[in-house]
Amino acid sequence: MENSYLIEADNLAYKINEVKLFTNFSFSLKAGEALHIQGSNGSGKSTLIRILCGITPPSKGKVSKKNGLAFSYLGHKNALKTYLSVRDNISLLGLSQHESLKPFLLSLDLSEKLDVIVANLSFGQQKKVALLRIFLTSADLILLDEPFVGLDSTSHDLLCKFLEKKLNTGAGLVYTSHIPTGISSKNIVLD
Amino acid sequence: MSKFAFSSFSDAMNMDGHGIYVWIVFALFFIALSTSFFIFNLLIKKYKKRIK
Amino acid sequence: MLREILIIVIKKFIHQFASPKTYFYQVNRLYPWLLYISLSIYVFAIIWGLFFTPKDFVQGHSYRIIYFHVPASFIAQSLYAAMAISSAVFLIWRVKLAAYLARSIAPVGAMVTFIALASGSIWGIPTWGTWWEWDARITSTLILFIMYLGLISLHNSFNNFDKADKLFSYLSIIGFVQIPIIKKSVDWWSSLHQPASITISDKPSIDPSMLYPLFMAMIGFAGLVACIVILSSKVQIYIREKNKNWVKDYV
Amino acid sequence: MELLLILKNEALKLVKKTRAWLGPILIFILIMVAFPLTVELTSNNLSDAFYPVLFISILLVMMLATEDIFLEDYEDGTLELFFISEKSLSQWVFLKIFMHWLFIGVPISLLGAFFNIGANNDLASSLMLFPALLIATYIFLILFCFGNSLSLTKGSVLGTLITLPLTLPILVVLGKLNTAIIFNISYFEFLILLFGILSIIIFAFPAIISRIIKTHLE
Repeated sequence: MENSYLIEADNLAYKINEVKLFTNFSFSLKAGEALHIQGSNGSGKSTLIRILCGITPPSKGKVSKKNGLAFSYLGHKNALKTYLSVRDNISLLGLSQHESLKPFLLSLDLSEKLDVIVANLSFGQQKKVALLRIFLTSADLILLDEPFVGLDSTSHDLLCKFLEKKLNTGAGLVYTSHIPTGISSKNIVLD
Repeated sequence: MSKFAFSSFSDAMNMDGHGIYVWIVFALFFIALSTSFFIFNLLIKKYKKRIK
Repeated sequence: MLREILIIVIKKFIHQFASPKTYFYQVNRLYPWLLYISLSIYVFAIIWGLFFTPKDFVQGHSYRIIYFHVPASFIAQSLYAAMAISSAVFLIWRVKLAAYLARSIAPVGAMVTFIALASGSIWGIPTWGTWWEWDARITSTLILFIMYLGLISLHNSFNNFDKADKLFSYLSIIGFVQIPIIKKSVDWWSSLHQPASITISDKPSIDPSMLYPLFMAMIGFAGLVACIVILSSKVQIYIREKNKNWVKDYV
Repeated sequence: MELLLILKNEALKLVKKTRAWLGPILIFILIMVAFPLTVELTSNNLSDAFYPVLFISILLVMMLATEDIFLEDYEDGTLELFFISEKSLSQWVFLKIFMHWLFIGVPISLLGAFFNIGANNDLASSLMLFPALLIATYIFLILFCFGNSLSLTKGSVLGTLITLPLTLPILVVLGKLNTAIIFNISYFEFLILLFGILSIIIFAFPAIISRIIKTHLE
């Protein structure tokens, strides 16, 4: 069971209006491995992650996941309700009873901002609230699209440490990022 | 076919009063069909040139 | 298991047969014939209808507009049906050509509906005395025109063609389901609303000597509109398949 | 249970976002109050002009109510999250429309019946009108949701242009209902007809809308 792949893609291709974004893109990710997708803006990094999540069907090729694989995804959009307070957003995401909610709130210094409306938070703070969902996830595959953008150095290190810990416990990680991260991972460049 | 329905050519034009409507509709259809053909042929030329 | 095999076979057959390339070449060969034959039929029918049929007892000569209005409104509705069918084919079997056809029928359908609407209201002047009369058939033609406009503007507002095609197909199928409902409700509404005046029913109960030119006009007009649709589909193919090499070496 | 959780979340969102449901209701009240003022106070023609204005304003208010019903979730990413969690999208659409109906449709039907008493001051016709309004508001809400989901990010003008042809048969039925209520003949058949229409589209349209939203997500 250990060596089986978490997620595998064979010759994926995607084109919009007959313009090819990328072609025959294949990889397979085992437990405890990380994949760092690099590429210039508009090279289809986000689309690739959305294809891996199953949101966007690829034009060619297919994505196969281990059956029963629970995965969590964080895209460019924070999936937060900006007109609601942080507390409401947490309860909307169903995380309010999560036992390790308190420690992460403290380490991300959000604990006294629970009643602030999300719209009034800075971009970085909103990103941290969005990342709460990743910190508290029990999923064994995490897909992140530009997770480090807008994070200050402490949260950056916190996220890296967290992801490293997750990888050691046998989770998989696929992420895109311009900023170099400390996470040791296979690199794939989308030109 | 039955016989020619009008006594003279001029009678055929005004069809005792109703001719005006019939010929307006005739003109409408003629213009609509010919412009459609013209527009689509124009578009075909345009996109053909763009491919060249 | 058999069902999957069947679907795969049908899909392969459809993809092979209905690829834009084969369609394009077939249509190019067929187009001149269709154009000249239907043009001659239509012109012949109009001349026959306008000059060689007896005067109508009730409406006098203004009934001759029937040779324009009835084919137009009939073709307008059948174009919508054709569009809905090709949209369904696109949604079920993912045949790109069906989406091109559906998209190319929309503007032609709007044009045909518009001239049906105009000829219907012009015909209203001598028969009812007003150019716009809430007769059931005129109102449902107007609604059909609005639906065509809705479809075209929906498709134009998305630059990702695949998304635009899918949304276009959903709306045209829902619209198609709506047409009989709208027709019935408008008939129901207008029948009680005003005394049953001379309604231009689909199958006019007029004597056969007037019917033959009508059928010929119908066939001729259908042929002409089919030619316009072919032209419009060629435009769509040039737009959509512009970087395919078979288009390049054809041009 | 799954449904209750979604229902609770939708209710929370709606309660906190007052302009989503209070706005349409206020506009409805505005129209209903403005209507008698524009007609000089001879009460006889006030009543027979009342129903058309009532139905058109319900149409307008339902159009405004569904303006960003899906757009908000689509743009802030919650829709993607929901799509991944493999919960059935059409169930969510059904519940969302139901919540909007509770928050907007029911008060408007109440107000409509209330204003009806003001216009042609007999309680019987208002009581007859109320259930018809309940059903009509739900039908309009579903139809406009369909139109708005099609033109999700392209503004509500396109959505309205698409939905108007679909709402016309309902307006015809409501017009017939109007005469039925005034002359108190065969009112019940129209109510059943409206209910029949509702029972068909209440499940069919959410399934279609969820497929349309999937297309938008792709």
